[in-house]
Amino acid sequence: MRSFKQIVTDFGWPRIIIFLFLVLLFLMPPFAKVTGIERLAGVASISIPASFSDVFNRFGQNAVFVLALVPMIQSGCGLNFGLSLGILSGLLGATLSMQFNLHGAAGFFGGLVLASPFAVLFGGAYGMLLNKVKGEEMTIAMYVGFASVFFMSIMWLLLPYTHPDMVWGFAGKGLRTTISVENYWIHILNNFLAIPGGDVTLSPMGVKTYEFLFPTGELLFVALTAFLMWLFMRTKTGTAMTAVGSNPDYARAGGISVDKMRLVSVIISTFLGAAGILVYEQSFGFIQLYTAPLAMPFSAIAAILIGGASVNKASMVNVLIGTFLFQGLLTMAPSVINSTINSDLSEVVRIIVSQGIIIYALTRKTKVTK
Amino acid sequence: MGQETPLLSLQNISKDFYGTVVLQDVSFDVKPGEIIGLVGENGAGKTTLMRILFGMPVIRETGGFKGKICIDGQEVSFTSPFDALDAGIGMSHQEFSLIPGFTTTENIVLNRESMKNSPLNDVFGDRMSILDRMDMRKRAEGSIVKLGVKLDPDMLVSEMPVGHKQFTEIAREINREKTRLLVLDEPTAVLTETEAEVLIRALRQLAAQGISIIFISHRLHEIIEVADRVVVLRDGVIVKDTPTEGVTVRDIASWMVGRHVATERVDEAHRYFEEIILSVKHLWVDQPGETVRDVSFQVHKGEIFGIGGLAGQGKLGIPNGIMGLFPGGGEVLLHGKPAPLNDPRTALQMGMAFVSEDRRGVGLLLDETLEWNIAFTAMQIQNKYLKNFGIFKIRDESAMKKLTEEYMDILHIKCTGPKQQAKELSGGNQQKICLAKAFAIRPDVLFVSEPTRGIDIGAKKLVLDALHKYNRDFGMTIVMVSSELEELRAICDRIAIVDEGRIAGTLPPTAELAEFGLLMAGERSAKSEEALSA
Amino acid sequence: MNGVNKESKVGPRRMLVRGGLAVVYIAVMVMAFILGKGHKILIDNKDSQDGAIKAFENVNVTIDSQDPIDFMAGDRDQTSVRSQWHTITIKVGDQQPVVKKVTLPLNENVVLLSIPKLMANVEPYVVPFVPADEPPPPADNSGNSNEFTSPTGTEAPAAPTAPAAAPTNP
Amino acid sequence: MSGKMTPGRFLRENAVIIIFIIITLAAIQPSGLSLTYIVQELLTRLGRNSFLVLALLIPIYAGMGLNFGMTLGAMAGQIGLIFAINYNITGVNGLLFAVLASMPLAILMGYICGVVLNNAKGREMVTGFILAFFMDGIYQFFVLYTLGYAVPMKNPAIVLSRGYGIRNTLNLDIVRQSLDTWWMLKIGPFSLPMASYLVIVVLCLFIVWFKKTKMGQDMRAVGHDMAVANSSGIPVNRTRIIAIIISTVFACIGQVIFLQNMGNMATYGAHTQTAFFAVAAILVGGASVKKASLANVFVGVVLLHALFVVTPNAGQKVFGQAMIGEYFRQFIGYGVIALSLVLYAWRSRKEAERQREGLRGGTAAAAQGGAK
Repeated sequence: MRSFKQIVTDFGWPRIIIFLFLVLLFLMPPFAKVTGIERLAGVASISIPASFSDVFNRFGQNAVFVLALVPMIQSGCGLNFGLSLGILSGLLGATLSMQFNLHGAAGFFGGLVLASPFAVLFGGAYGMLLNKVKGEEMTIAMYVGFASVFFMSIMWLLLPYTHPDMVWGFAGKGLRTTISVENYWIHILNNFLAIPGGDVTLSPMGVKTYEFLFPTGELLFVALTAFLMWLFMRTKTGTAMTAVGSNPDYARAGGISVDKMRLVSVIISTFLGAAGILVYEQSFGFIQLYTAPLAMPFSAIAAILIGGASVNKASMVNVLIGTFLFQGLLTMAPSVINSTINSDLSEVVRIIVSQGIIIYALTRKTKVTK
Repeated sequence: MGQETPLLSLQNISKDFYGTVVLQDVSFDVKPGEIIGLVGENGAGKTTLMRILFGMPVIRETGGFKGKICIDGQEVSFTSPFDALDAGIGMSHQEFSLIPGFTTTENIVLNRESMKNSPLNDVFGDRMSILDRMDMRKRAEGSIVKLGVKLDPDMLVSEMPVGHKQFTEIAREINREKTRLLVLDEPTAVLTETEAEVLIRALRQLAAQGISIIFISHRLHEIIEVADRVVVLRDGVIVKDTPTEGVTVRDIASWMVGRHVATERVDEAHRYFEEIILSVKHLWVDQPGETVRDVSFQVHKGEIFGIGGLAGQGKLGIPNGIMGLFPGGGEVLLHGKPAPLNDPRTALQMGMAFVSEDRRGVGLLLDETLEWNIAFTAMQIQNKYLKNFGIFKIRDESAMKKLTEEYMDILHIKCTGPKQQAKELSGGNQQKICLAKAFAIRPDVLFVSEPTRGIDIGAKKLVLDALHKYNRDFGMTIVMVSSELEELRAICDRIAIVDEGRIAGTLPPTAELAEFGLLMAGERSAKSEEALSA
Repeated sequence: MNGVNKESKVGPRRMLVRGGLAVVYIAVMVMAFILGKGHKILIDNKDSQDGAIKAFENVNVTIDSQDPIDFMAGDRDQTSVRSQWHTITIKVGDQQPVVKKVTLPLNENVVLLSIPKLMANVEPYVVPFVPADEPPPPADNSGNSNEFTSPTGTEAPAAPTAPAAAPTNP
Repeated sequence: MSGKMTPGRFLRENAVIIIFIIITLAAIQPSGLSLTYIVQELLTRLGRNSFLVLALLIPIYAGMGLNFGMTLGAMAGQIGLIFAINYNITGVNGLLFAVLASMPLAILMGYICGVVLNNAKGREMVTGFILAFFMDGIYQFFVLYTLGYAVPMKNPAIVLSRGYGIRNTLNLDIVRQSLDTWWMLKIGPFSLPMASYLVIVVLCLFIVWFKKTKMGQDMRAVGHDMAVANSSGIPVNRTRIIAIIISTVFACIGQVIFLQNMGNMATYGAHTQTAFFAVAAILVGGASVKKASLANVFVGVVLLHALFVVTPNAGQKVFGQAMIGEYFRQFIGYGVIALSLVLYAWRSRKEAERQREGLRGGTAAAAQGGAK
C-alpha cells in the first residue's frame, strides 16, 4: 500500500492547493450571502441554484474537449496543444450543416457527420506530422494549431458559403464572427429530458426561463462519450495504445506499430475535438469563428491537469473531476470573488490557475519510471 | 626502482552494493611512470574500482567503501571527480566526453581556456574574460606533441575519424599541468589496428615522461605489449598481480575467466540434435554499443544455444536484431522459412519470443499491472485474453488474472497480487515477469538476453531452472545470451563467443576455460573451429 | 580545476568597482528623473486670494526660450517644461523685461505659477495645482473579455502594428 | 557540414527566405504601395524591432532554443514605462529612466524563467511559452489591481476611473519617438533613426564580443552538449540561467525602444506578441533552434516586415477584405515557426540516422567496418 505521503507527492502540492482553493470556492457562496458583503458592494447576490445550473451546463459543454485529450496523452503524444484542428473540423461541420439548412437533431448530428471526414483528414495529417517529430510534439502542436486557426480564418472569409444566416448581410459573402444557432440546433442536447427547478421567469415573448435547469441530454451525451472512450481503452487497440504511451520500446518489442497507434490516437483526439465544439455550440448558442478556437485547447488542458492527469497518464476520472473543478472555478470565481473582495480578480485568477497548472505539469519529471 | 613511494596506492578496497559484494580487499600500487594493465570480465569490478578512485557521488550514495586510497603516500578522500582531477588523476572514458561542434583545441582546453582580463571582469566576474585563442592553440599543440600523435588543432571533432577523437580525449587529460596518472578505459576498442599501435606508442612516450597509466582493455595482446604489470580482477578480487614479462595471452585469459561460484551443470550427458530450427546467415545489426557485423549460426530444435562474449562486442545485438528491435540485415530462417528482419510483429507471429536484457527499458510496462505485463504480447499477437463483442474485442480481465496467477505460481513470483505495478517488484521478480510474458505466447524459439543480470543469487537459480525446465519439459528451443560464462556453461548445449561483431568461435560447454578466454580476447584459435566440427 | 569557475573571492578592488557602479546606476536614474521630469505650468495673472497683490493689466511672459505669452488681468495659460530650473522673462507693459529664476518642486506634475506674486517676490509664487473638481476620466474597461477569446484574456493576438485581428466589419 | 552547394541544396536550405521574397514581390503590385513608402517603413521597423530579435540570440547559443520567455522582459519594460509616464519623465530621459527602473525586475524575471526552464530541459520552448501566459496573469494582477492601490500613482490620466489599475491604452506622447528623432538622418526621401541604429549596433558589438568571452564559450559548450560541459566542470544550470537573464534584460530594453517608436502602448496586450514576432523574424531570417547569427536577425526583420507591410493592402485590393491580410500575416508568422520547428526536428532525426549509417550494411560494409 502506498502511504499518504506517497499519494501527496504523486499528486503534487500545487495541484492540492488548487484543489483546496476550488473546494473553498464552492463552499463560499453561502457565507458570502450571509455576510451580506455583496449587498454592500452593490453586486447582485449569488443564486446558488443558478450557479449550480451553470456549473453543470458548463461541465457538459466542455467535458468532451477534455476527453479529447485522453487518447493522445495515453499514446505518449503529450498534451494536445493542437486540439484547435479538431475544433476547426467541428466548425466546418457546423457551418456546413447550417449551409445545408439542417435543423434540430438532424442539424446537430448532421454537423457531426459532416465534420468527421475533416477530422479524419486533419487528424491524419497532423498525426503523421507528429510522428516525424517525436519528442517535440507539444511545441510543434501548439504552433500548428495556431497557424491552422489563422489559415481557417482566411478560409472563413473566402469559402463560398451562401446561407443568409451565416454570411455578412451587406457583402453577401464571408462568414460572420459569431453565428447564432438559435433557429437550428440550440440546446438540442441540453433540453433533452432536462429537469427544471427553482424560480421561473417569464420573458415578454412568453419564453419560460428556469433558475435551475439540469441539462440531462448534454450530460448523457458526455457520459456516453466517456463510456465509449473507457470501452475503447479496454479494447485490444486501446490496450496497445496505452502500452505505446507507457513504454514505446515495450510496445514495439510486443509487435505493435508505435507510429500507427499514435496516428490512431491523434485522429480520435481530433474527432472528439470536433464533437466537443458541436456540444459546446449547441449549449452556448453560437458558432464562434475566426480566432475563437485559439485558446480552447489551453482551457481543456488546464482542466485535465487539475483533474490529476500528467503529461503521459490520464484517466476518465481525471477528465470528469478536472472539468468539474475547472469549470466550477470559471463559474464560481467571478461571483464569489467579486462579492467577497469587490473586485473582478476572477479573470486573473483563471489565468494564473490554468497556466500555472500547465507549467507545473511541464516542469515535473514526467518521464515514465525507468 | 627500490623503495620508491608509489604514486597511487590502493589499500584493501572493499565495496558492496546493498549486501552484494563487488570488491573485496583490492590492493595494488602504481609507481610513477608505470603502466598497469587492468583486466577482468564484465562485472569483475573494474568500473566500481575506478568510480571509487574518482570519488563518484554514486559510491557515497550507496554507502561508501572500505579501505584507503593514498597518493604519494598521503591518504586522500575525493568527494567529486573534480577532486581527483585536482590531485592529478585524469580519465578517458569509453564514451567520448567531447563536444562535437568544438575544435580539437577547444576540446583539449575545455573549461581551462587561456584568458585575458576584460574590463567587465570587475563587474561580472572572471567569466567575462576574453579567450586567448592563440595561447589555447599553443597549449593544445603542446599536448599533442607530448602525446606524439598527429592532430589538427583546428579540426572540428564531429569531422574527425574516431581514432582522433580518442587522441583528443587523452590530449585533454594530459593538458592538465598536474596530471600524473591517466586512467584509460578501453581506449583501443574503437580504434583500427594502426591507430591502436600509434596509441600504444604514445602511451609509452607518456610513461617515459613520468606519467603513470592504468590501461583497461580486453585486447590482451595489447596489455602484454604496453603494460609493465598486469592486474587481473575476477569477481571483485585480485587474482593476479604480476609483471607482464613472460606472461602469455593464454595465461591472462585463463586467470580472467577462472571459475566463479560453482554453478554446476545439471546433467552432464551430451545431447544430440538433428533438426535445424533457426538458421542465421550474415546478420548485421545496428544496435548502438552492440553492433553486430557479420554473424552466422544455426540452432537445433530443442537445444539451448549460448552466446557469450564481453560487453560491447555485439552479442546483445544478435537477438535484438533477429527480433527486429534494431535495424539489421542478413538472412534469418525459422523452420526453413525466411523471417523478415525489422518487423517484431512477424517475428513474434512466426513463433519467436525475446526476453530483453533491458528489463526496465524494453521488457516491462513499469507503470502498469503485472497482468498487463504478462498478457500484453499474447493478447496483441495471438488475440488471447480478449472477449469478443462482434466488431470490437475487450480485454478479458479475468482470464488475464488467471494467467498471471498461474505464472506467479510456476515461477514463484513474489508480489502482492496480479494488480501490483511492475515497478514495485524487485529485479529478480521483474525478470520472472519478463520470462512469463515470453512463455505466455508459447514460442518455438525463445531468445533470452542477460537473464540473470542484476538479480540476486537465489533468483538467478530460479530463472535458470525455469529456462531449463521449459527446455526439457516443453522442448522449447532457447538461445541464451549472457555475459556470465559460468551460467552459459551450466545450461547450454553449445556456446558461441562473439568478438567485435562476429562469432569468434563455438565451443561445447565442457571446453577448457582458457579457450573461452582466448576467444573473448579476440585471439582466434583454430581449436575452436575443430571443436565446432567435432 | 584551475579556480576559474569557482566563484573567485571578491577582492577590495572589485567591491569598489561594483559599489561605484551601483552608485552610478542610481545616479543616472536620478539624473534622468530630474532632467527628464516634465512639468505643466499653469501661468496665472490673477489677484491673490486675499486681494493683497493685484494682477497686471498686461504682461508678457517668456519661459526659457519658448514663445512669449501675453496675459491680460485674470488670464491663465499653460505650458509644458522639462526639468526643475527655469528662467522666466517678464515684461510688464512697456517696462524693461525682468528676468527671474524659478525652481519648480520636483515631485509635482502640475504647478500653478502666479506672475504677480513672482514679481512681488511673495512666497509661495509656485504652488502645486489642486484641481477643484476633477472630472472623472471616461469609463474604461480593464481589457478582460470572455475566457475563450484568447489564452491571455486580452483580445485575440494581434499584430502590434495593427489593431486587434478580430474582423469587425469587412 | 561542409559540402558542395548545389542549386538543389541551396533551394532547400533557403526555402523559407525564397518563399518570402516571392510572396512579397507578388504582393507589392496589388498593394498599391509606393516603393519609397515600403522602404521607409522597413527602415523604421528595422530600428523598432531589431533589438527585440537580437535578444533571442544568446539563449540559442546556450542551446535553450527560442526564448519565448522573453515576453517576461517585455512586461518588465512596460512596467518601467508606466512609471516613467506616471512621473511624467519626458524624452530620452524618460526612456533611460524606464530602462533603469525596470532592469532589476527584468533580471528577477529572467532568473525565474531560467530556473523554470532548467526544470523543463528538453521542452524549453513550450514551457517558455506557457510561462509567458502565466506571468501575463501576474502582470495583469500587478498592473490592474496594485498600481494605484498598493502603489500610489500620481498621474490620474493613466489610472482607471475606479481609482486603481492602469488604463487599457497608454499614451506615450512624452517619450514618443524621442530616441528615433534624437538624430534623424535624412537621405533623399528617407529618414533614418540613427540613434536607434546606434543602440542596435552597440548591442551587436556586445554580442560579438560576448561570444569571445569565457562565458560565451561556456554557453556554446552547454549548448552543444550539457553532459560533457557538466563533466568538464562548467556550471550548466547557472550558465543557462545567465543566458536567459541576458535575453530577458535585452527584451526589456527592446520593448522600451519598440514602444517609443509606436507612441502608445496597449497596457495589457503590447507584450503578448513580442516573442511571437521576434521568433518569427529570426526564423524567417534563416536561423534554426540551435543556430543563429546576426545576419539572420536583420534578414529576418526585413523579410518578415516587408511581407507585413504589403499584405494587408494587397489582401484588401485582391479580395476586398482587409482582414485577410491580417490573418495572413498571423498565419505566416505561426506557420513559419511551426515549419522551422518541424524541419529542425526532422533534420536532427535524419542526422542521427545518418551518423549511424556507417555502422550498417551487409557483409561488405561489415568487412570495412571490421577494420576499425
